[in-house]
Amino acid sequence: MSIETLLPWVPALPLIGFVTLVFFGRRLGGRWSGIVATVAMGAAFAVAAWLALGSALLRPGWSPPRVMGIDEKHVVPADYLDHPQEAVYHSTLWTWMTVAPQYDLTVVTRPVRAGEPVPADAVTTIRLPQARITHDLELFATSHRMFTPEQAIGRIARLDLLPIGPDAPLNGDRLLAETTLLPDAERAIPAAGLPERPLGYVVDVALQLDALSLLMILIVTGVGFLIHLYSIGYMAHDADRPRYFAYLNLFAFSMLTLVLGANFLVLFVGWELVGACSYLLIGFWHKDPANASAGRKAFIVNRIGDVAFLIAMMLIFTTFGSLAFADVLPQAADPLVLSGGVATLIAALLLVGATGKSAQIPLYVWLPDAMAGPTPVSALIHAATMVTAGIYMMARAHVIFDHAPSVLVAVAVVGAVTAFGAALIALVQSDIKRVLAYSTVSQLGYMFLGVGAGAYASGVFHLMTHAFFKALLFLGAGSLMHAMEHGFHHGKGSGHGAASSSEDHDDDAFPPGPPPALDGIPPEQDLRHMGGLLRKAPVTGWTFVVGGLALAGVFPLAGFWSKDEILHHVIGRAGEGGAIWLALFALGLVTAGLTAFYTGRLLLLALFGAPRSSGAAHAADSPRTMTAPLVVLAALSIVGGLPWLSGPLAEALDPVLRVAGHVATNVAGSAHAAESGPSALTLALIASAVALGGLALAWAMYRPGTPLVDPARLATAMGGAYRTLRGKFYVDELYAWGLVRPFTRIADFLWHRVDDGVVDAAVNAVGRGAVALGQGSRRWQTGYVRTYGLGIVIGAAALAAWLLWLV
Amino acid sequence: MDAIELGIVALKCLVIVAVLLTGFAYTTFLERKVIARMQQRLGPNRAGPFGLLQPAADGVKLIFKENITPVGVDRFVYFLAPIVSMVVAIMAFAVMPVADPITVTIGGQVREIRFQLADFNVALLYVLGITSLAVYGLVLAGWASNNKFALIGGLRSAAQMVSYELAMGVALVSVVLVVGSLSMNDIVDWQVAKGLPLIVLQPVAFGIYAITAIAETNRAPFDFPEAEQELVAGYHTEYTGMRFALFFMAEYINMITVSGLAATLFLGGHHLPFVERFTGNLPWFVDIGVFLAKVILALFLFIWIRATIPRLRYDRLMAFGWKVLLPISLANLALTAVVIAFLAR
Amino acid sequence: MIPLAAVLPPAQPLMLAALLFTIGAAGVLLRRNIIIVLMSVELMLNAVNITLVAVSRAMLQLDGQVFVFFSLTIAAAEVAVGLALVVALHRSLGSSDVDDVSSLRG
Amino acid sequence: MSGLDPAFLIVGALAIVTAVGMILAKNVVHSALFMVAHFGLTAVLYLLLSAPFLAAAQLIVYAGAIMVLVLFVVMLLGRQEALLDEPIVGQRWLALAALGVLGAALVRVAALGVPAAPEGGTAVVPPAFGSPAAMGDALYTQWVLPFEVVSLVLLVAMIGAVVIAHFQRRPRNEKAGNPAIAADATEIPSPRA
Repeated sequence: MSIETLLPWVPALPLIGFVTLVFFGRRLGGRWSGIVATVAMGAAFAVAAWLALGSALLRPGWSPPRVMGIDEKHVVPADYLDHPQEAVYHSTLWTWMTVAPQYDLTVVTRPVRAGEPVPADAVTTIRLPQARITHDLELFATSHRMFTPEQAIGRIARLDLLPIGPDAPLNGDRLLAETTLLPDAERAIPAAGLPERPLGYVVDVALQLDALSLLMILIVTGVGFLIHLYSIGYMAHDADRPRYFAYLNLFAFSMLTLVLGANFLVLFVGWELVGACSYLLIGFWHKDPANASAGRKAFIVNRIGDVAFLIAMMLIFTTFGSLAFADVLPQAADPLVLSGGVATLIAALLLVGATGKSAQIPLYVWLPDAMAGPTPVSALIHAATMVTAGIYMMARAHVIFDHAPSVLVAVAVVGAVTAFGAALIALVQSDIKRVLAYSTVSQLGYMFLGVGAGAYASGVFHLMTHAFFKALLFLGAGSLMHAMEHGFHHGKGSGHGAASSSEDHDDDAFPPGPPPALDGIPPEQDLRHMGGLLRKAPVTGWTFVVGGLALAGVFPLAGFWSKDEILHHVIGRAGEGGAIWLALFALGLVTAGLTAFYTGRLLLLALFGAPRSSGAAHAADSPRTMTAPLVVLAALSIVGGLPWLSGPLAEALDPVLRVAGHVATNVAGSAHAAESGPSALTLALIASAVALGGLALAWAMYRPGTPLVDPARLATAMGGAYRTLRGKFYVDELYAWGLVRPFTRIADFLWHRVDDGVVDAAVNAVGRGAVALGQGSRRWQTGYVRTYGLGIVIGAAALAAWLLWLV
Repeated sequence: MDAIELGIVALKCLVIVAVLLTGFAYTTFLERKVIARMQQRLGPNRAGPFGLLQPAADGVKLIFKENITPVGVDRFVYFLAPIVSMVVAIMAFAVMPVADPITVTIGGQVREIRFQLADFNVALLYVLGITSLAVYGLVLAGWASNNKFALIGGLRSAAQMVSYELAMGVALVSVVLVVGSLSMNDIVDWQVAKGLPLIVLQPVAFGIYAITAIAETNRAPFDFPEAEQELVAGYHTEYTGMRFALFFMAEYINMITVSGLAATLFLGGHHLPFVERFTGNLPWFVDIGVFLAKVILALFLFIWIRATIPRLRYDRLMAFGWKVLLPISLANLALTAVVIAFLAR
Repeated sequence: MIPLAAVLPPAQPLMLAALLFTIGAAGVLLRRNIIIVLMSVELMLNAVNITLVAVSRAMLQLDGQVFVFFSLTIAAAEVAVGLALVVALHRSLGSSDVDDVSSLRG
Repeated sequence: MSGLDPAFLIVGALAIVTAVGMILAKNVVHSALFMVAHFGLTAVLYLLLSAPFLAAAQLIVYAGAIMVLVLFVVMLLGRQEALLDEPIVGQRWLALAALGVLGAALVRVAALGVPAAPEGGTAVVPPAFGSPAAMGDALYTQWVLPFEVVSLVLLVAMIGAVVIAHFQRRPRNEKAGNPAIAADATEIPSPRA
């Protein structure tokens, strides 16, 4: 099977799982639902892996044949010609919509002398929307003189403009008139390649596989498969498992659609679908209103970003006349097509969209609340995959960003500030999932920083490693919570076995059952109730440690490499001369330290020391379906960042993410960074030192036994700062006061005054008017024939009188 | 149309009315005499020689008899009905030619005087139309009397006339088909020209006409409107004196009219078609005599039938009209049409 | 023939017909007895017939008279059906007032 | 040509009088009688307007058949009360006003007359104009199809009348298509209240 035919199966398999569960979930029961969903995901992963091997997209130094492009006649702009062609597989499922009518245009494809008959084999027919043809002809007419014929070949092809000789048979008079615009027309320019497919005005449901999307589907299907597997154990006691797994499969389908979409619209469909799935899964336990409202919050905040994304799409369409990546991105590389202002606007709007989905300032507030969902969901959606959609999208559309350096800076700033702020908040949270959530926000900020620095590959690299270790951490946290719950259950139960009773000497140290929730945090996920879990749940514990260290950026774990690379690029930009990059680098470095610190705090509080509740005291390791994914992910977190993996990866991504030469002055490539910044080794040492320093500080404060620095005293000493962090900078409250409350007021006003008072009143008035009209005119419908006859006579009399005397 | 012409027309009208009234009177006399003879009686023989003044005596009696107007009648209609009957009966006679026209010189002007009030090219239709109006007199009389017997009598007679009118009309159309004209003069002339009366060519039509004519005039055996045993005196139960006399007159004048029509249409009118082949055209007074003879012959037939045939049952009468006479007349018409079309080729 | 026929200007019969038509319409609109309404309709029809005959003569075209012939026939048919309806209505409603036939209920 | 022809004047005036009498008569039978008179006068009008065949047809069809039928039905239905009150508000006055305007307009239009014969020969009407022969010629040649259609319409109307008036709840004997038979089976009306 060819890659193109295989490609649709990647999203299709989870979709099949979803449909199956929707229709047969109840009958299958929870256990089989989980198995079906997991098998679907596993199959999808297998297909993805097969694609990875079969397509050889990731093979370094491999130059794919051109035939795999849009088609063999496709010619990329001159700038791209000196580089190996990027490898893209296209799979068009069906044409979604046709925006404009199209015309068959007969063109001459090779030079013909004026006056000579055009040979049949030199004529071909292509189909184009008329509006586009005229548009392009004008463009050509204005730009033609600017290029030598040799240059024009590329331009013509790119603009889909057709060299039309005077003898070329044409369909339609209008076109003939347009061709007169062409100077020198008899010098028919050889058409090296003309796209037969009408560009832009047809939106296809098409999938596109290149290195970037291949990487993404591997992450999504791979991590997704592990999390599905994990969910079988984690959700074992939930009655609603069919629904859960159906949602999970739907999410996988949506995310795969997002990353595989060959145009912005398909991407956007996936983008919306993952948002919807996120909403469904956050509110999975919707019987608790808090969960439901968390889901709503995520949805609404995401929606703000989506609107910006939508506007950006419209701008893209009006600018490029297409939404397909294959059309837009090559055009976007041309400064003639994409002027700075438009590029900035589009990029800025895309940035807003990305901040929504990827939980960046100012739209990050939904992510911590999203932890209301089941923990595997947090791992899959809110750590590993969905939240990275913003980074993916920016990497995908990087050509546009390349033209908007100011926006790139904004991306970097947003990323760095988010990373720093979120890390600060993570320092003081007691809820294990919240710590991880803010950590996710922070790490996503890192990725933004990388993207903002123009190091798209680094951002994507960090995306990958982060997916590994953050999924691991979330799953580990879930496993710990599972263990804690087991412990609470154990402590509460009075009739447990004598063997375990004799083992647990400190049985009486804690009251049985879960302690009351502090600050509204469920006790099983409250760090203050944990402690010493490494001993009770060793597999979970040790994998958690691996994940934590990877997050902290400890050599040689995955996090170290990717984070280091981002910092490397940032300082590289700083080397070009820009104080702001230096500041961003510093911020990144500090954030790295903070990350190490809160990670250490997390590990120490949860895993080490003495148990601080009956749950922790009686915790037990999770079943194998849950621990097995942990082990796999731990392994990935260890090896995922190693240079022998990251190097080829960057190389494979290069055709996709390479910055065009003529804008390279705006955006630093990795080569520049290596030259101007501190050496990689120096940087690695600095980063390692910072990470270790953070860990050491954590050790000092939260080590088992008496801390060197008492966190409580420190908190008291810091006072306001502590409370501010504890209150998450009061951003939620600020939003509630500054945005939500006015908004509710406006909504209230619109509801009570405008809707009830004006709209409803108008509608009611129309209704009443109709009734009154009916009541009034009812009188005329007497049923008396004579009255009708009278009507006729009056009409006839009026007509006769009018004709006779009034005209 | 000058004064003299008007005067002539007025005179004609007067003559027609006078003749018809006299004719009515002596028709009654004739009937009484004939029936009496048929019943082995003498009939009226006191007033005048052979009782010839009997009709005058009857007339005087009727005129001076008290007119009783019952309570509860619709007076307007009650008074109108006999007049309608009478007027309609007389009106039909307007198109009847009784002799060949003559030319006289009055005041230096040569004028043609026709023995006929008016000659339409639609004369036959006119006659049919007028006779169809005869229904009104009966119906209105029956209704206005506010008497159930009268009403049923009136309705019966009306239904009867309507039913038989149809067969009659179709039968007459056969004649028209043969002649090719609706004008009375044309029909008479045609018979003279061909030398044979239409009764020879259209015996079926004549038979139907004869039967329907009896029915139209409500004579026995179709005299249901005045079937004494069932309906007392039918529509004129409540009429007395002169008003009754008007109905009586109307009936007999109708008889004269249909007889005249029969004479004109079927018997050669005021001519003797076969005889005139040899004698040539007869003078006008002979014409009148010929016409009168034919009418009296027809009237005798009426009386004869009355004296001979018993009354039919009402439903049999209607069935006879619709199921026998009408189909026969239609068949006759069709046959005539086919023959004429065939001959015309 | 009747010599009057040759000298009658067409406007007079037309005006007469117009008046008769209006009278007929008045009967339709003002009277409530179904039969009288029916007769008024006939009156209107008749007025139109007069118009047709008058115009036919004025234009010396027989078509108008032919048309009147047809309209006579149709009038006969109409009256037959109309009276049948009157009888049926009178049986079901016990009245011959048009205003009693003002409801669409079967 | 000018001035009103006396015969037409008399007949027309009588026609109007009878028409008005028809719509004003309280008794339906009186109305019908007025109507009969009106139709008779119309026949005379036709004669005056060179349509002798139509005059006869008018007499036979309207006076001889239609009005007899109407009278039958009137008598069949029995007592007809004059309905003097006007249940529909404003009907009377609105109708009179509208009729006034309509009548005035129609008379105004009629007063314009019609254009004379295309050949210009207005004075002489050929004697055969409107005669049965001429009518027959027209009916059976030029108008033969409408003629047949009309005869079909009559047939349909006849059947329709029978079907409509022939209620099941009446005894078998009654056939409304033939009012004469029906008349016998009904209650006896009276002319007076």
